[in-house]
Amino acid sequence: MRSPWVGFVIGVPLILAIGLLEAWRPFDLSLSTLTGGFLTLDTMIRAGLFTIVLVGLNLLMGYAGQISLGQAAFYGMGAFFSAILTVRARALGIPPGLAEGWAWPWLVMFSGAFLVGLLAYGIGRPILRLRGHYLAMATLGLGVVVYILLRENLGLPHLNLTGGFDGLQGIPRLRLGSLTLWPAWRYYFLVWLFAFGAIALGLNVVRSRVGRALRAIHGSEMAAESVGVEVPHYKARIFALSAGMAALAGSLYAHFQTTVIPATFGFGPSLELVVMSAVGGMASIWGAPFGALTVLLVQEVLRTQLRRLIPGAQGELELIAFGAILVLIMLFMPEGLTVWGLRRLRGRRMARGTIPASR
Amino acid sequence: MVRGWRWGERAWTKEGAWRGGVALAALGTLALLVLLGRRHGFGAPEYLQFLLDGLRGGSIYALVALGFVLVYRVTGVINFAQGAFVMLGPMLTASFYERGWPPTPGLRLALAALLSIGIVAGIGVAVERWALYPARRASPLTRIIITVGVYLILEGAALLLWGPYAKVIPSFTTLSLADPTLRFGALRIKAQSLWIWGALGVSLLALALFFGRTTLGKAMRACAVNRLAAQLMGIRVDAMSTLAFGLAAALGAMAGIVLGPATRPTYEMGLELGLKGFVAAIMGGLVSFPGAVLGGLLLGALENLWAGVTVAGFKDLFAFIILILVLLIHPQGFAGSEAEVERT
Amino acid sequence: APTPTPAPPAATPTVAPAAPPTPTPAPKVGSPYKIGFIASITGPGASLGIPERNVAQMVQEQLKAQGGIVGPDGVRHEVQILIFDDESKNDTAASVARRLIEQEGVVVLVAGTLSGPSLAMVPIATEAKVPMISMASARAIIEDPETKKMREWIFKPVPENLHSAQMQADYLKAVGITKVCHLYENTAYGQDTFASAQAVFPQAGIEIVYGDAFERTATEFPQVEKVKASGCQAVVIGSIPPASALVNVAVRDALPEIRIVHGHGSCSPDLVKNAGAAAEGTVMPCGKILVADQLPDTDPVKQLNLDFVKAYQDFTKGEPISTFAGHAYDALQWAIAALKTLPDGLSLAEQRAKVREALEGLRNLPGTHGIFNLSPDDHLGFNYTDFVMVVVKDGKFQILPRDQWK
Amino acid sequence: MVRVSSNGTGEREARPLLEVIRVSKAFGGLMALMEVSLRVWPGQIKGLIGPNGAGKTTLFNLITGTLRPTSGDIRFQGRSIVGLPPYRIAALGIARTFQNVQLFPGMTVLEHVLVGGHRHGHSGMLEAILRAPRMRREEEAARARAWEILERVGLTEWADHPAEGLPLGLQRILEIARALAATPQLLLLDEPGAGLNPSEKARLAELIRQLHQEGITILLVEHDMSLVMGLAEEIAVLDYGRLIAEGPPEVIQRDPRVIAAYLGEEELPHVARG
Amino acid sequence: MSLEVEGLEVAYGAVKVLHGVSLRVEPGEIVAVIGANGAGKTTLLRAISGLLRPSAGRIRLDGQEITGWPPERIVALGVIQIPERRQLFASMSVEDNLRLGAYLRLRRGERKAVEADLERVYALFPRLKERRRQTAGTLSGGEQQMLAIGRGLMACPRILLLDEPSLGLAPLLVQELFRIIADLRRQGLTLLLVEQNARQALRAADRAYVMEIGRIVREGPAAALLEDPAIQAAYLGGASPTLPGSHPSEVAAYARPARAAASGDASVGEHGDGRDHASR
Ligand SMILES: Nc1ncnc2c1ncn2[C@@H]1O[C@H](COP(=O)(O)OP(=O)(O)OP(=O)(O)O)[C@@H](O)[C@H]1O
Ligand SMILES: Nc1ncnc2c1ncn2[C@@H]1O[C@H](COP(=O)(O)OP(=O)(O)OP(=O)(O)O)[C@@H](O)[C@H]1O
Ligand SMILES: [Mg+2]
Ligand SMILES: [Mg+2]
Repeated sequence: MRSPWVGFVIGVPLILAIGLLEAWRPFDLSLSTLTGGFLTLDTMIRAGLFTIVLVGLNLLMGYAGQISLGQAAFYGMGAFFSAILTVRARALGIPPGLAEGWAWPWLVMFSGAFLVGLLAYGIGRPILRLRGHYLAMATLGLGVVVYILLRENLGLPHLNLTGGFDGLQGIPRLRLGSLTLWPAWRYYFLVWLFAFGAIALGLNVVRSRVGRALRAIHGSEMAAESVGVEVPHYKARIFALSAGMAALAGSLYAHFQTTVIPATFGFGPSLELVVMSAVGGMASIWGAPFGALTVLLVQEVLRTQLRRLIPGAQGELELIAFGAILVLIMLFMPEGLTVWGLRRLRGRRMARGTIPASR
Repeated sequence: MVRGWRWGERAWTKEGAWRGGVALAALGTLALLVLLGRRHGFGAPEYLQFLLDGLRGGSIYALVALGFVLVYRVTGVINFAQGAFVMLGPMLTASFYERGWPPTPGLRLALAALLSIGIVAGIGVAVERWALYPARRASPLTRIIITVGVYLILEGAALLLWGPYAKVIPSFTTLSLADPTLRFGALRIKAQSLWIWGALGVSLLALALFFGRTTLGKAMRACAVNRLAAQLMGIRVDAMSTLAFGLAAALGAMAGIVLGPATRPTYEMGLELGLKGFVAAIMGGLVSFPGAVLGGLLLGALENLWAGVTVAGFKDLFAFIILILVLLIHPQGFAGSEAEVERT
Repeated sequence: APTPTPAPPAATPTVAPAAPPTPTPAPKVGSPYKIGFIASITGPGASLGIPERNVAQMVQEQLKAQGGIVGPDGVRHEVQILIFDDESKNDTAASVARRLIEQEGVVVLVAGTLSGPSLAMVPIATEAKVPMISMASARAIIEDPETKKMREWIFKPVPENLHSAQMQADYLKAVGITKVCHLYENTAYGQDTFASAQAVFPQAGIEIVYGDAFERTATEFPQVEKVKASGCQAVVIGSIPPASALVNVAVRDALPEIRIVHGHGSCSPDLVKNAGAAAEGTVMPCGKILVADQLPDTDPVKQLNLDFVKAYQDFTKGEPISTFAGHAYDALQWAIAALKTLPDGLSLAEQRAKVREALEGLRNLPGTHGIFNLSPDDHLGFNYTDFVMVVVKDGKFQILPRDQWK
Repeated sequence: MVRVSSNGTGEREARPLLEVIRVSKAFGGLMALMEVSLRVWPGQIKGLIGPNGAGKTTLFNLITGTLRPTSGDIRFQGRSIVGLPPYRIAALGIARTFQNVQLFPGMTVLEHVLVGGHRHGHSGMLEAILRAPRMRREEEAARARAWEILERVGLTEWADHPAEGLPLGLQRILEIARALAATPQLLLLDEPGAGLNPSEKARLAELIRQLHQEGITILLVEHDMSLVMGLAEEIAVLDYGRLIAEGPPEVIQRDPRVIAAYLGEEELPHVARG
Repeated sequence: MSLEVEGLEVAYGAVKVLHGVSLRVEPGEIVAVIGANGAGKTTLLRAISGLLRPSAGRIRLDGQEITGWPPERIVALGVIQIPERRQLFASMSVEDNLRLGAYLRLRRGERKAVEADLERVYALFPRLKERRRQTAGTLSGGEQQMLAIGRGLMACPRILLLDEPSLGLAPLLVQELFRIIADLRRQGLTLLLVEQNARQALRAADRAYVMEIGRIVREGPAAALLEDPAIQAAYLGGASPTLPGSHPSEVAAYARPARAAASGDASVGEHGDGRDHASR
């Protein structure tokens, strides 16, 4: 990858164009009419949110080689942190002057990301001593634990902070001064601003001393340590970074959806994140947006188009078809879309991105 | 010797203290369990009852875990589709049974079960041939994601075929919906539990003997440990992997079928059971059959104890905290003696 | 009050599928109306969502057979029901709802099998000013839990646990029970049954001496020991089959004599199918649809229910009827009733606003679960006495009239 | 009672760079090392030989912190390093190569060397994220150094090549390059000559000699006698976890115990000291 | 048993590594293949064992063509390879490793004979007997090499392909190894020996081939090659500045063409999947 920044040259204008189209709707055209109903702005916003999570996840899994099956938990922590501190601000005794100002949700969002990162660092130190499947299992457990805590009101039913199964509703839209970041196209710009920020950040990390150290850890912890790479620190730090990014995306999600419900952050969603990451290409930062978009798009297309092919087809067949497409993608592009695509583009086989089993 | 001792001390302050602390936490939790139970005035009979019930639930986790271990040992893949095999077994059995032929219920149930196990084994073989064999060169994670896709396909197919409603399998003992309860003083044991324990015992014994004692079993293990070397020994690696999937699928179906009368199978039962089975397998070190069984039983028993003495809503929370503790004390699972070793 | 349908009593406006197309002389044809229908066809909500989906398909066929609906100005409109699956996921629900509102231009949403996805769609419908009729039961769907005000755009024809708890309380009081245990499944539904019982029972002098949850997928029920230890006289179960059946069996097993009361979630033949003999003698408040054939002929919803059940079973080739099918049917009937009040030529936004108004104005509308009376302060309009208490006898549900409670 | 022979090397003024003091290591019931004491002096090339399974690699693992001794002490520059994590020990200036080559799959040759120089960088996560000027400066310097090292070991042409595609011999050279990038004071080489043909071994010997001249202290495990005997100033012999002999090559070669346990009666290679 | 390779071409992905290699091994003969790092020796052995599928050329065993056969069939004929880098079953015990070496024999029911051979291997390498229950992956490097050799012997080969068997062995054991090789040959075994320790290999062998960049460049009686000054200079340690391999950068340059893009499929052969029998 000579210059991964090429992606921005193509990506940024494209995203801008879509946003402007939605903002102005010239001749009543919209993204969805132009794409024959395949792609909606809603999907684009979700893709942006997932991109932020996936950049972190790719750094953690694709580069540092530490598998996380509980990433949705951090996403959920961010979302609930924002939700609780905005919806329940009064009950928590935050002065209304502060809580009702436009800056408050932003403050909550950033401090949430920071705190979640900090927490992840603390959890990461012991947990990241585990390797391979054991680590996967521990992170899965972590995810389930967080999900249950959210669902069960953090074990403090009388406070009813998280709203239990039903979650919290009525999260305010974000504002910048007097400008409300809504309708959707405004929020879309915000989300993709963050998404590109995350990508840039990810690319910076990857192409740095830190990024190299991470890949070395992936390849051989023993060899990495033997030249002075502080393996535990790096593992915990990248875990914290990815958790912080997930939390940030979670906050953005909360203000987008305006309701948060624990079920959105359980094991299934964590697994779905890993699937997106693998589909996009774990060992590449640009795999993040591609993975998110592809998976969301496949689902959307199935949802809207399958019934045209097979009359009366609904949920059940969508599930089967999605499973089949997932299997096919992994069979034909085992290293994910990005790596596969780059190979095609360059017309020759390039170095394998994935790391073969060490035996 | 002073130096040696000094070092020993340092070892204690680091690794030892860590492990000791974690072990202490585990003991504390156990004490807490007993303490909380006292609040309800529970005595030995209640605890015993929790334990017995828990061992039944745990046996199911253990049976599912055996399927995970089987596939992992031979192919190095964590097979998320295992849950689907567990679901398909009882769903198929119930629908064959509903057909009403042959009229003798006992024979009908046995035939239905056998047929279902056979079909599911066939599905397992097909899955390996069509979805995993072509990806044999891909990274383990890629293959794991393929099994996730397979799970979705199988679940979707079950939903399409049978709808969302629960099925019913009659108790093996009475061949009716009512499963007799054996009473020993205040203790109650469901007759179906005996079937479940029997199935678990037989499977464990068969697998442990097969993999521990027979050449073929060792050869199957060798495939996952070093594929290239296995080929050089003349082992038909691909056939072994197919065989493993077939066996694991049959095992999963069998687990689901003996569980059937104790629960009400639905198309989505695979997810939860798969997850718990996976946890049990990991607790046991992922390559050890006895370990997986121990993991399953422990998980089931503790989980049930916890649910018995405290708020049940936190049951899974407890299960997963136990899991994380086990992993932290014993990073390779508590039976992971045969775990992968790497050396300079 | 704009009573929706003209002539023959409102009871059977759109049911009879075989009814010949109305012989109105060549009415004008207006633009089609779209109803967005979102149910949990896959995922944990599937056992509720699939019957709902079936109803939507059935109603769509009926509407087609009738050639759509006729507005107050005599203009005929085709009605399209766009059916989508939310996979029992909140995000999918929200995304599909947005798509239906923005891309498909639906006039009204009939959306949400489970409370989670319903709640996720609430802000979207509200912001877009689209009336939405949910098929889930949580109070929070129509009422803002913070302000206790009705949500302007959201409706639901689904009785709440509060209602069934009132019925249960009546029953328990009548049979002289003062101490109960409450076991509920650990889902939004189950937790709500418990919260409702906690709110209602004490007022009737009934104490909940022990209450705890169990997992929907559990096979062992250690809670039973605590039931035994607590000394309660009856066990109230807040769950849905098959889980409710399994708990029923476990309780019966440990306590052969104790009285078992289910919530309305168990009102399905699945309870009997899954619990077998253990279900005998259990009682529960149910919607009338379950026992329509036993209702007295004077009951205003009897005929509607009988017709619906027959149509449903014809359509699905014999699927057992479930209360969830009834909810979907009611929700769609509300939507259709409201659509029928629209004059031709309105903009989409006007249509949506008008439908909302019409929904708030629905009075004395018979539905599968009773007679609904909506108002700006009540977007459900259900009276708990429209529930009937039923008892399982010889594997069948039987109405248990108040005078036979003992 | 530290028993370190300094036969033929005369009195030493400086303190030893590395001091292994009565170190034992048990694997379960098996004693892989028993009360082994060893000193490596600054600027020395010290050979460590012994039959297979004698405990040479184990000793390396103990020194670098990959394993912890069961008892005994290990001092580097007078300071005990037992119990330190491997990366801390590496930071003190001990680098190593591995008997079974340990590469980072998917990374190029140049990147391997850059990772080797990791400890000379100081920019952290935040600077990486922000691409701070300091990081960029560091990066440039690191690259320059890496190229220098590649040049020295003759791997420049392979710089952009994935390391796992290299033949075994070059992989071993690459491991040395990676270790060099950490600018160690003490370099532990575990059978660097294995899998090299004789002419490649000659080049290896040349490289090791150069490093020695630059003042790097080297502890060398090797089964190729012509290589060790030609390079080492002093040789220690392990057998079954015990130190059985220590001294200059000429002495070791004639030591009957060493011959019986290790060398055999094969004609001894001609030793050319350079 | 005789082995005949004719015009063999093998590629990793798009990169050809063997360019028409031909060689013969007569029954009861020891043939050595020597050559610089990366010449393609390992690739050749892998192709013979069926681990890699050649793109052209033939392999014949006792006149029977086996090109393109799956490895298990080739192994069943008695063609046993002791692979480079040992390739042990790292997480299994020493004894299990040895028994797996005799997998096909055990499947055939030769239990008694296998037990006897096990004892024979233990007699050859007493160290292995000491460590019979130890996990193979925790053995020392040399012990692992002994195990790899022992495992190969357990298969009761008819033709043995050895890929750098002396790697990591102590001098005493290297002598022992070559004694064993001579013994085996005396028992009528056919051997194809790839070695970096060219001097020893040439001494043990009857004939030898010299490989460079995927081609056979010399062949002849081993004794003659041993005396050849050019060979001596290049492969036996008498470094001379005019020959390839004498200076770091030259060796690199020398090996380069074969590899310039070879990395494409670097992981393929490593894991034994280079071959493609996806014919079903
Ligand atoms: N983790 C372990 N468990 C059990 N035994 C071990 C372990 N690691 C090493 N050993 C044993 O300790 C002994 C010393 O091994 P070591 O690797 O240090 O030998 P070595 O001198 O490097 O031999 P070689 O020259 O063959 O590489 C060996 O017999 C080995 O089998
Ligand atoms: N798995 C692989 N993928 C791609 N190229 C490979 C692979 N294995 C080997 N090569 C390349 O093929 C060529 C021949 O390699 P081979 O291993 O056969 O050489 P060799 O003669 O055995 O060398 P050595 O003496 O180092 O063992 C080399 O250029 C090597 O880089
Ligand atoms: Mg060693
Ligand atoms: Mg080789």
